[in-house]
Amino acid sequence: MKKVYAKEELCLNCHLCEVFCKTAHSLSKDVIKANKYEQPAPAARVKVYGDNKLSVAVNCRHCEEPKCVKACITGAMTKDKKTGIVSVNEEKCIGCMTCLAVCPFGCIQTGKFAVKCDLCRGEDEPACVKNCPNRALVYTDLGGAEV
Amino acid sequence: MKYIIIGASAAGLACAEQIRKEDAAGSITVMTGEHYLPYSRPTISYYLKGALKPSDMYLRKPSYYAANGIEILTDTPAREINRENKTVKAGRKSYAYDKLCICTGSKPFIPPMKHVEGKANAYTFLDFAGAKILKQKATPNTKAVIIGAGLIGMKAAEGLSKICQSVDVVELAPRILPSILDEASAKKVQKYIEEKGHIHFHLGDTVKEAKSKDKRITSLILNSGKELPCDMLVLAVGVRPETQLAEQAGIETDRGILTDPATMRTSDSDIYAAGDCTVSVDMLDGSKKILALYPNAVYQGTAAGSQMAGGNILVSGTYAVNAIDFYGLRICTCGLINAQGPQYTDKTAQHGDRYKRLIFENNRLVGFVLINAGENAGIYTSLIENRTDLAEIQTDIFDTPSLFMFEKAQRQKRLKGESV
Amino acid sequence: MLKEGQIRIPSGCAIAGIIDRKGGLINGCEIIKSIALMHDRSNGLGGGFAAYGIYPEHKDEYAFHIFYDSAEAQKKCEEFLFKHFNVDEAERIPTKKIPAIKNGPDIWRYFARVNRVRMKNARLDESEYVMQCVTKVNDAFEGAYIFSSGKNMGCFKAVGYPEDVGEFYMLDKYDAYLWTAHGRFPTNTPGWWGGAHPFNVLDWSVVHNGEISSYDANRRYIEQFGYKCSMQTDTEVITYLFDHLIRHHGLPTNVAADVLTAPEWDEIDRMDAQKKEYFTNLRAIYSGALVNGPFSVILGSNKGLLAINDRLKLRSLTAATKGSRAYFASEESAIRVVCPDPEKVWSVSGADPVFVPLEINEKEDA
Amino acid sequence: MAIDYIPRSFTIVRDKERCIDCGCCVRQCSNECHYFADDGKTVLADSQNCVACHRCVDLCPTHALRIEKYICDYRENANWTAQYQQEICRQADSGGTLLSAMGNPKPYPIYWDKILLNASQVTNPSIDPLREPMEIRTILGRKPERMTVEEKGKSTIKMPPQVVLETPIMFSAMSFGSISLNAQKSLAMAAKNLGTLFNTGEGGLHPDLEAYTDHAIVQVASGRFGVHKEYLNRSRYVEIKIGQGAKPGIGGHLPGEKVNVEVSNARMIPVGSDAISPAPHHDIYSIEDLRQLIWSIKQATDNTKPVCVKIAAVHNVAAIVSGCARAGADIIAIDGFRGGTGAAPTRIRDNVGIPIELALAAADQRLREEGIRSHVSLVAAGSFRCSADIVKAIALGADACYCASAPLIAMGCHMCRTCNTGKCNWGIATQRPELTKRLNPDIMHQRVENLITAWNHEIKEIMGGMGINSIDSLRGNRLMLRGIGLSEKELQILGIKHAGE
Repeated sequence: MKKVYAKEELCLNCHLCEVFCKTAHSLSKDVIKANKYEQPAPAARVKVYGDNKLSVAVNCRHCEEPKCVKACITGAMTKDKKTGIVSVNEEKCIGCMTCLAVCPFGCIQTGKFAVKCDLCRGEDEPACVKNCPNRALVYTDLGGAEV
Repeated sequence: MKYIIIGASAAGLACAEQIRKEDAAGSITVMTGEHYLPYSRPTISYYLKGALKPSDMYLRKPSYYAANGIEILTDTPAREINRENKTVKAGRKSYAYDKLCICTGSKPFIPPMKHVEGKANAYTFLDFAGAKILKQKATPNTKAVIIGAGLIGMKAAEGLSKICQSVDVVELAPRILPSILDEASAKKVQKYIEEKGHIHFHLGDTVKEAKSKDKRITSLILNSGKELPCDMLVLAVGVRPETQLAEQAGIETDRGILTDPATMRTSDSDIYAAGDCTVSVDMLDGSKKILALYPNAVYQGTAAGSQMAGGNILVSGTYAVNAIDFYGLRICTCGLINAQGPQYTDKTAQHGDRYKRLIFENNRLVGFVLINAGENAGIYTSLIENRTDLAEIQTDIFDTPSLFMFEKAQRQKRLKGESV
Repeated sequence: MLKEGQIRIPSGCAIAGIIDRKGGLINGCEIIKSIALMHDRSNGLGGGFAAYGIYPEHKDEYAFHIFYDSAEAQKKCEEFLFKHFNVDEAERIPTKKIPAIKNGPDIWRYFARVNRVRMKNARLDESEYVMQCVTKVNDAFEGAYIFSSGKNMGCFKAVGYPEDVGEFYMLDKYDAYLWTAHGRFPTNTPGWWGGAHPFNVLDWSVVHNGEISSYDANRRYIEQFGYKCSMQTDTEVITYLFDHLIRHHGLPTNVAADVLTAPEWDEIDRMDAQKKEYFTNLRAIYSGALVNGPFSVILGSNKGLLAINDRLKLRSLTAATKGSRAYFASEESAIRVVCPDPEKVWSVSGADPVFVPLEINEKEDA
Repeated sequence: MAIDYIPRSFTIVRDKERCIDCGCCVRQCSNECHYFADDGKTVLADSQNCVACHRCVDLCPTHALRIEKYICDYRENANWTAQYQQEICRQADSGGTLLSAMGNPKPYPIYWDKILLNASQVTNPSIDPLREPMEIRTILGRKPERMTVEEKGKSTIKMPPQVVLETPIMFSAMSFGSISLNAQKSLAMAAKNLGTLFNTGEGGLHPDLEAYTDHAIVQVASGRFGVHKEYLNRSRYVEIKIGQGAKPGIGGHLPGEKVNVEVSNARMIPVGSDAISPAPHHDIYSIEDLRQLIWSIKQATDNTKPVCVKIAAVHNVAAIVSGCARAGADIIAIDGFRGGTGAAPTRIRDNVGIPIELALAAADQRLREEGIRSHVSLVAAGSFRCSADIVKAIALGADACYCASAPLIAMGCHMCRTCNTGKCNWGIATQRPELTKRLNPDIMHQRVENLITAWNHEIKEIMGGMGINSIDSLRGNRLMLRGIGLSEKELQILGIKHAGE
């Protein structure tokens, strides 16, 4: 399946991926409303770590054998057989964050429900990849070899 | 092949699904004494406090089981396992099996208390049915008393506090959530809960006897002599593995059903066991323990199912990991939290309402307790599970864990999503 | 208004040419008939002919055709001519008064041999010596214009329609083995006898139809080698290019034609190695000599007749053969009027020039 | 605190309603103009160091930022302009020569803008570039006097080495050191894909560019940085840098901070040492020395590569060009005074040298008068801003054009003219790893290719309009040009008529 891969040597620590992820997962889909006025504030599913010298944007790896799906106590976290996307059903999720406690990559963030990347529900290009100014995030199915 | 699974919760469902994945033809029958299709037990407290609709509690859509050829027999408690002719008696019928898996989970442990047995308003809080009764019975002016300040007791207290004005919790140990919190963190959480949930704690105390009137408890006399008026009593002292069926069938047990920690096979080669009813081996210190936790049940169920269907999935390593929240206060714990012994050291970092306690064994992380400081806790968990030598960690262990903890090669592996 | 030669005059035209490879003689009236048919392609402000093999008795002498505007212009020019050449004969070119051709200059012709002594101390070879003398007269002597200076050939041109010019010079009295003709359609000039085609250098004569957009690039290229483009016409620069490539650089005529009408690079890239190297070197060395923009040209010389068309074939030029004769014209009809049943008729293609050698002169050169 | 005599040049204007305080500008500005307030949430700006490089403006996700000129008036004085006063203050502060970057910004006449192009109307037809092949292939190198053939179709000439370009546009010299490796790699990749050449400048050849040596012009400058036999051979042709348009007559100065390990390896000089290329080549004190250097380079490359000599456009440029041609240079590059530079003394950049248009016209005419124009290739450099400039240069007589500033702008440069500070926010004129990574060659080489491909299309369209379908017929074709608002003298030097004639 196509996944998002981060190339740390190209990441500029600009955090635009976070801004546009929030926008893509907001109600208004407007970059200003989503990031400034909308309540409850939408959450970014990608997070940038590091500083100007070295940084990288981390979002869900959509693992083949997802630990978070196994650990989810309500069955809200599932991996779609066809698309391979691991996503959370926001109604069923009770926000206990057990998934967060087992994800070895730190791709899940705390919120009213588990905040994690859903690859923009199979858009042709996730918002973070589309808005990365330096192609530090690529959306390919090369298994990260090309990374 | 005919597969029978006793118990339809986390372990039972995981086992059934794994069998189906590896054996498309075999007939799979899952028996449960409960009235409901497989549902998530930990969510009953969210149901009790009205945060979750019943329909959202089910683990799979009803149509799922037929679609995947898994037969669920509700209201069918297994009565007896006949190992000679490999059959299970339930109700008036007996079901033959080639491979059997016992996933009977745990049962409430009720300590000896005078005049509590059989009282109409003494309840347990383990399953959906129990939660439904509490929800029906509880009214704003019900005086609720919960015995036990463990995970279940505290969750029951939180739920009831949304309905009843007066909620009292009685706990033998000197602090709440003794199994997952230490002295300092327990005090902080207790103070927080008392503010948020108007719950009264009676620590280091227990119920000596109960006064009752025509089969209903009216008040409780504690060891300390205090008397608590009580219309509803919830027994949440603890749980024990449900091993009654296994013991009758002569399968080895020691507090829980004994199994091979990797294949989950019991002393009978055609019988497996998984979940809360088994005894696990804690990979962190090798000791045998009851690790009644949802993720472990799923791993064990999956391994048992695979072995039963001739597959080769094993349980890699079992340890405790827990994430729970009370009134928005998030607690996340993992590993040996109350480990004693010279080789264990621990350090705590606290600022404002963030509390982070890390437990080390020589140069390895073996446990943590995080309160409102759970960001990327899973990375700590992976350090524990992979027994990572902390010398390799590039950043300060107390910083929020990130992939920058690992040097470049390791980091690249994780960025590429290779399993770690 | 600027006189011709001081300004570049864009013009369309008609061209025609007939050659008998075996040297058989063709009477003037045939070429006149051919060019006359294309009357509408010119506007009466210029017409002319070139004829090869018309002075067999003066085969080894230079036949100078000169226009004089005044007597003293003639005096000064003849003075220069007699000094640099040994002139055997001098006479007015016989012409017939016809209403269509009005108030032209006085037209004389001289048969002369090079003054060897002067030529030696000028340290030039014969062709260069003759060319420099002609250029000197045409540039320096006001009112005198040498419009033909080849051996055993001559140009006959004037302001008027070509068929009238032919009648004016009584070309039906001449027989030649190679004829070229031209009808001019210049814009913004009242017409000037000297400006009519063909344009002549030594025994080259060029008639041209079209407008080359690479004119200034070609001009500034050729002027590097001593040529002076005084007429500012396409014909002049094309003639000098041929003269330079063939005489100075000794290239065969058809190779010179390749320089001017080189094929496109994507064609060259597809050729075999040897051809590819040939054309790549050609275009690299002579990039300034590439001629661009629509044109069709007929080049006469004692070696034969060369017909070339621009690379994109934007101007018409038809060719035909019958027996030892070859016909060329801007329109097929102008060929059929003089040769109703040609054996082969085809349209000259862009980057593929047609060269019809004169076998009689070939024996001499070989 | 000493008095700050020089007011800031720009003001950063933040639209509070649009700004979402995401801090992207804070992290991106290498001049640290943006910063978080104490609450760590709201973003503020101190415009003192702003150089209007627009990094923050372009990356701001909500386009909340704008840069405007900071008007701080001085009493009006046509002679003592604000700029001269401020430059005096700066020198009063530093006591050193003023350094600045990019080409001559002074409002001297720009002749490209005063030359108009011809088009065919009725007498000769335009050529339709969609139907006919439009040829812009350019062949550089020394051409023999004449062609020799055995017969039609069989060449017997022994051709000196030629360089075939698929476009008359090449990338001018920008050394690894003044610009980042990523920037140079992007140009190298673009050059390869476009079928043209990039120029290593006097910074030597970085090993990472090994795959692009067939498209590399390697420079031999007065500092001889990184020059050795393989370097000369791993190239498409060798360029001897006598002068540079932005700083005629002087050498170059790459500050030590920029000479990191990589730069020192490529230049074969110690890390951290200032890379100073001396004013003259210390082995060329007259034209015949140049001939010897040309021969020795040809020997080192056993005559497989043309040798180019690059000179700055100065007063007797026509004679210099003729001298170089006769000294054996196969290609001669003339760099006008608007040519860019990473760092050059302001006074020299602003006052020394002449415009490329006049230099090119004079040199082309002189070579033709001497009958040797067709033997050598002439390359013009010194600020081409669009394809029309290129067409005009070729019509004036250039074989090809060197472009540098334009591709840089395609890669993000905003002409803030502070390359000498080494803090280029776009990752071009800097060696700092956190800045150079901002220029991703995989993205930027495509932008440069797009630019040159676009210019090629425009050149073909303009040529078509003139009825020309091969660039050979445009070269030196000055009838295609007309001057407008030019003096008689300027028209005469440019060799073109005035519009309307």
